[in-house]
Amino acid sequence: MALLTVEGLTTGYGEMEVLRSLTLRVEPGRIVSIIGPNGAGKSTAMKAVFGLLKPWQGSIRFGEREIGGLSPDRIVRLGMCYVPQTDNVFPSLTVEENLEMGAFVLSGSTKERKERVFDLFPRLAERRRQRAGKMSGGERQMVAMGRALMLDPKLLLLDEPSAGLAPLLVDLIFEKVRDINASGVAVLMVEQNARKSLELADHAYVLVGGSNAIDGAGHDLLGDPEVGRLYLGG
Amino acid sequence: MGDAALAKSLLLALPLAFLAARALPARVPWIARALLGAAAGWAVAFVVALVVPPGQMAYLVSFAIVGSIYAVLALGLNVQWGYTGLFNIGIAAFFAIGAFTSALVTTSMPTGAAAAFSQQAFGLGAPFLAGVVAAGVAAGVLALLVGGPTLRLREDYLAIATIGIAELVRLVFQNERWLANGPQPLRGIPQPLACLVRDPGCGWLPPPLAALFDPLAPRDYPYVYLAIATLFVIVVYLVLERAIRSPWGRVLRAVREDEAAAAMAGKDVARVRLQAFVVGAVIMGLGGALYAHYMIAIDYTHFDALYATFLVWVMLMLGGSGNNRGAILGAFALWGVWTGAAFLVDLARPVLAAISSDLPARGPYLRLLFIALLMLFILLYRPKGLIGEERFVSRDSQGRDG
Amino acid sequence: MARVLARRAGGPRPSARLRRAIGSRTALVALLALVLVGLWWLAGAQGVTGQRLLSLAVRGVMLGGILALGAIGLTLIFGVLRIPNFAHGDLMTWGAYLALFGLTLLPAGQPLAPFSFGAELLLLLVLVMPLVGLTGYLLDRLVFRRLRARRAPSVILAMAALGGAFLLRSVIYLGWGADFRNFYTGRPRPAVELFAGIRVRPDQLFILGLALLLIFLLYLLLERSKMGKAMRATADNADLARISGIDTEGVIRWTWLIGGGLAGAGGVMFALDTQLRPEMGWWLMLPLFSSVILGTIGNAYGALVGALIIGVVWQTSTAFLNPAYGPGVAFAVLILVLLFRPQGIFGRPGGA
Amino acid sequence: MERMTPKHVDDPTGIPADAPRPALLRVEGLTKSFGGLQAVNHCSFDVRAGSITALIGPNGAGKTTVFSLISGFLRPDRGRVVLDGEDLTGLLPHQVFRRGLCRTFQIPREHGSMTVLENLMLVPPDQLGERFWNPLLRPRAVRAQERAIREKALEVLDLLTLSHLRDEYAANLSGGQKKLLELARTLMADPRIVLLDEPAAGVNPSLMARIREKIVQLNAERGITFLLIEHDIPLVMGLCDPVIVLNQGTKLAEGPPAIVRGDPRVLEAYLGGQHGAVDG
Repeated sequence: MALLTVEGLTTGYGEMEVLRSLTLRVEPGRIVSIIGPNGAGKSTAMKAVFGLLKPWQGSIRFGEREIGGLSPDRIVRLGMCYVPQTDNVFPSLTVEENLEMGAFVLSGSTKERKERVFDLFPRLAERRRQRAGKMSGGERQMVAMGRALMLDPKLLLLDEPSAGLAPLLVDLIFEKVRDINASGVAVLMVEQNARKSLELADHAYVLVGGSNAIDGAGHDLLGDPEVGRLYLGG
Repeated sequence: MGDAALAKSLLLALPLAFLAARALPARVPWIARALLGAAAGWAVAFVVALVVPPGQMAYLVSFAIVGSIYAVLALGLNVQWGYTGLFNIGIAAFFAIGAFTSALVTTSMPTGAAAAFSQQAFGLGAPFLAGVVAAGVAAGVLALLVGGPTLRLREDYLAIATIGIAELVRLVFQNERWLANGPQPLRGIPQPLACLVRDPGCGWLPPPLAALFDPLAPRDYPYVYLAIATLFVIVVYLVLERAIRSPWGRVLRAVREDEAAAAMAGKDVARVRLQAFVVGAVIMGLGGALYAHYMIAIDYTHFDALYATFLVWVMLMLGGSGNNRGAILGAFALWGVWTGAAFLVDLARPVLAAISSDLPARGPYLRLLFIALLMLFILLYRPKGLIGEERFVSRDSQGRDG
Repeated sequence: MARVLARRAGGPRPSARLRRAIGSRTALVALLALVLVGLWWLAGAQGVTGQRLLSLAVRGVMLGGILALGAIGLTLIFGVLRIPNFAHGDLMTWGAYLALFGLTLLPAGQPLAPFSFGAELLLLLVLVMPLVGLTGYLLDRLVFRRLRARRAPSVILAMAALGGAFLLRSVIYLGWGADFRNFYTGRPRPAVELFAGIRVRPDQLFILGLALLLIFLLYLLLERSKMGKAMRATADNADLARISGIDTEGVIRWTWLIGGGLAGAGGVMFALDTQLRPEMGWWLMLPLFSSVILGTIGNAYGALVGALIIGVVWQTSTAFLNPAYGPGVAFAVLILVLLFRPQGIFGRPGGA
Repeated sequence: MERMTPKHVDDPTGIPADAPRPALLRVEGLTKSFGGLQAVNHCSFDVRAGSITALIGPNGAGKTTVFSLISGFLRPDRGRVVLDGEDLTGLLPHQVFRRGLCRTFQIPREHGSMTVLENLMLVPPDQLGERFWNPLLRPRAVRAQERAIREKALEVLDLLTLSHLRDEYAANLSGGQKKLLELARTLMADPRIVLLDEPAAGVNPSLMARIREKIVQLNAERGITFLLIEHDIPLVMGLCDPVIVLNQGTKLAEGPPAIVRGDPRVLEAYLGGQHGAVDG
């Protein structure tokens, strides 16, 4: 059974319709990538799934449960965490405190969970007492992912994790996404960097104008000239 | 008796005539509106002056004078907040500076025995109008000084800076004896046109007119001042209406609505805001002058945040910010509530006494409680006030050709 | 964008380098130091002894402690809830009058020598702090929460706070009248020599000690407790806090309880040092806001530093200036800060 | 309607229309960073007078930042903006506007509680009535000017087929209508160059066709130069020439649409994010 099922989702901002009957599925333990040209509605899709936008039509099911219209803090408790594209750390808190905030809904010690995140991101372990605001873009991205992992989510939503990073760091972040997935967490990500994310993804959707254009296994899409056409028209 | 009523009614007729003329439809030629308005206003005034007992009449007149002063302040605040979105909570500063400036300009230096008790920095003995002009200028200069550094910053900073300047102005007038007699009242502020009620009469008036005012006694002076105060309100209102309905007002509202878009329409946002702040402050300064010459003696306690700032805010919000008629309506309505509440507090005296023996003496503070609750109520449930902003503000932007 | 514009608008601009130099933290601190030295020089020129100046500086630190109690709460509420809380000064007054009310109920005990107050005031302090905090929270529930739900801009929140301030004051007027009051009447409060001829009242030492203790407790809370960290997180980025599952309602409640509680303690302390007047909180607001802006809005430790600076400048100025001008001196410092570095000592450039 | 006549249609140099025209807007080495993030990096390009130039590129390429730097909303760390030989660097938005450069915003910014007509009448520069005392002292002159401005606003509304909405509050317009209103406002200023930030975003296809048609018409009839950011690639390809591709805050490629589309570096930039730009 699919972990996340989105069917016929239509939504937008104010009266501006951005998504038109979007459909997607995420199976447990998989990496699913959403790519597409600018303004296709990729980030909006993420926000809608995570309850930051109310769906106008269609359904969003997480496991068995319909989550369309639930608020983000309820969705977090169901086991879905979200890493926004920008402003995704608390700059005046230390790395360790950022992680603790990710586990706010839990009571009791978070030490064990923190250690697990530090195992995944050794670089953060070295800087655990440093304020997140003083860190580089790549490190911040790791802090943000680590914070989202503190709740042991079943599904992790990543909004353009590679945005604004230098090429070497992009590779590193994608490697981390692979590691996270290997630990059993399903990942749904929106990516600007189509090529890299297709290499990584089990399955990918190409969004154009707010609806799915094509989808398929990541490697299949990688060689598909249609993808390029969708980006640059023609 | 009838003669006095005639003179009084002439003085009372001004605001009523204005209201009547305004009430007539716009397609009537203005000259006809003026004449009809004057006739109707005077007729009503005459009946009122004859019918209402003198005691109640005196009360009504003083109510209307203070209401008019508040209306001027509310109009000034409306330029700043209603049209431009500037959060000034230091109205008291501009009000006080206007009042003291006009007082200093129009009084004479105390001499002889009085000099021992009363000090002031200067006293020019200038006429009332010179005091009014000086009051406006002083308040405007103060606004430039405060607005210059703060208006370009985030909006809450202006609020803090205006609280600060109000505090500072009050402190200076409280503590600097040499300036305006410090904690003691500055006395002897002249009453304009007082000759109308005095015995020799005004020398410059043509004799038939002077004869008309002859029956007035000095205790009837408030009628004269009411005419002056309402004239102030009318002039300020007309000037502001014209300015607000012109491109100037359009720019103010554009800045209030969206700064960035106004800048991209080529408007110098910083300058526009400073202008609106200064114009509003000048009007508050005029209100101060009007207050000083009514009170005759003023001191720093008259300009505390409650009376000189908070009430004005509630008045504007009650009437409807962004609407000059709302500002005037709100001023009179709230002043009515404020004074009316005094009667209610008197009625409630036995109940208060039953609760605690101290309470009856503190009854007047119930009004403050009520006004504060009213303000929160308006903010929560009726942010537009009694009458909201008009749909078509610019004169020439209506759909129909006008 | 509007903020960017607001900051950028304004007459001819000096070169970028000069602007950065003028607006730097070092420049601001140097300027404040210059102000202080100037004050001392002025005082010296008027024949004030060094000893007296030193005494004033010590008293300034004490006053700064009281101001800090108010300023820290104000800056927390500003930072976490985005409310410029113009009712904060009146919350302080409210605390003082609640303590006064308690004193009339409790039997007057012996003063705890060398202090002028008895143990009952300490007990009342512990009771008053949560009560003032609850008052603030009640105001939030009844007023600010509805405005937040409507996404009201900060100016509207400020206006509501102003309404709240006058509401509180009217209750105080009704309950106690407009006269000056004292916690204890007729008790002598002699100053004692501390060292090197510096004279202070024992009460003032107590006040400073208490302020430091409360600030230390606050430090522990903010740095160590989960709720304290959540408060800092919410101040940093309220949206991210919400999507991380942080209980924002709890954060709001605690911010008011702590901010209001500190204000209550500050009010009691200020009243102990001087006297009670219904307007005292309103007059304190200017020094409070000056401290907050000087120390960068939202920064609790900045507010402490700001409050100490304002306290010392205020007290030192009394050497040659009418003491009544204290709030005016705070205002002058505020204007200097706004002119040169509106984001305060600890702000990032362009963060105002 | 002397003000309505285009000022820059005829090239004073007398160069034939099909010869390459000089740059109207020149951006030289523009650089801007936000707290360590290099948003715009030594970005240089020219916009020819009379052209409809597109600025495209993947998300985060710095397109909107470039707009803000040109129009004075941001101050560049380094580099220059030159309009027709005049240095605009460091001017404030209203000063840039006065030199004939208008911009629109990605998310339309209208004066919501003013009517559509008022929104337009606001724009013309040097209005007599904008000085506080003129409406009082020179009411006739102010009214005469207001009438002229009103006429002009009505014409612009007519041109952009917004006339039926003139008395509507701007806040009540649909997203697409607001986009049109933004375009209309720029026309009230008789601009030499208009910067449009995503004119097609959130606009329904039929309205988009109209916006596009108007851009072509204004360009042809009034000689207004357009520089536009757009994500709708088919629209860009059909409307604009040349197309400038931005990636990582700097110019990656420039040329006629067909050439740019065939450029492997451009496809790489879109598909491969940053990687395509390395040493590009």
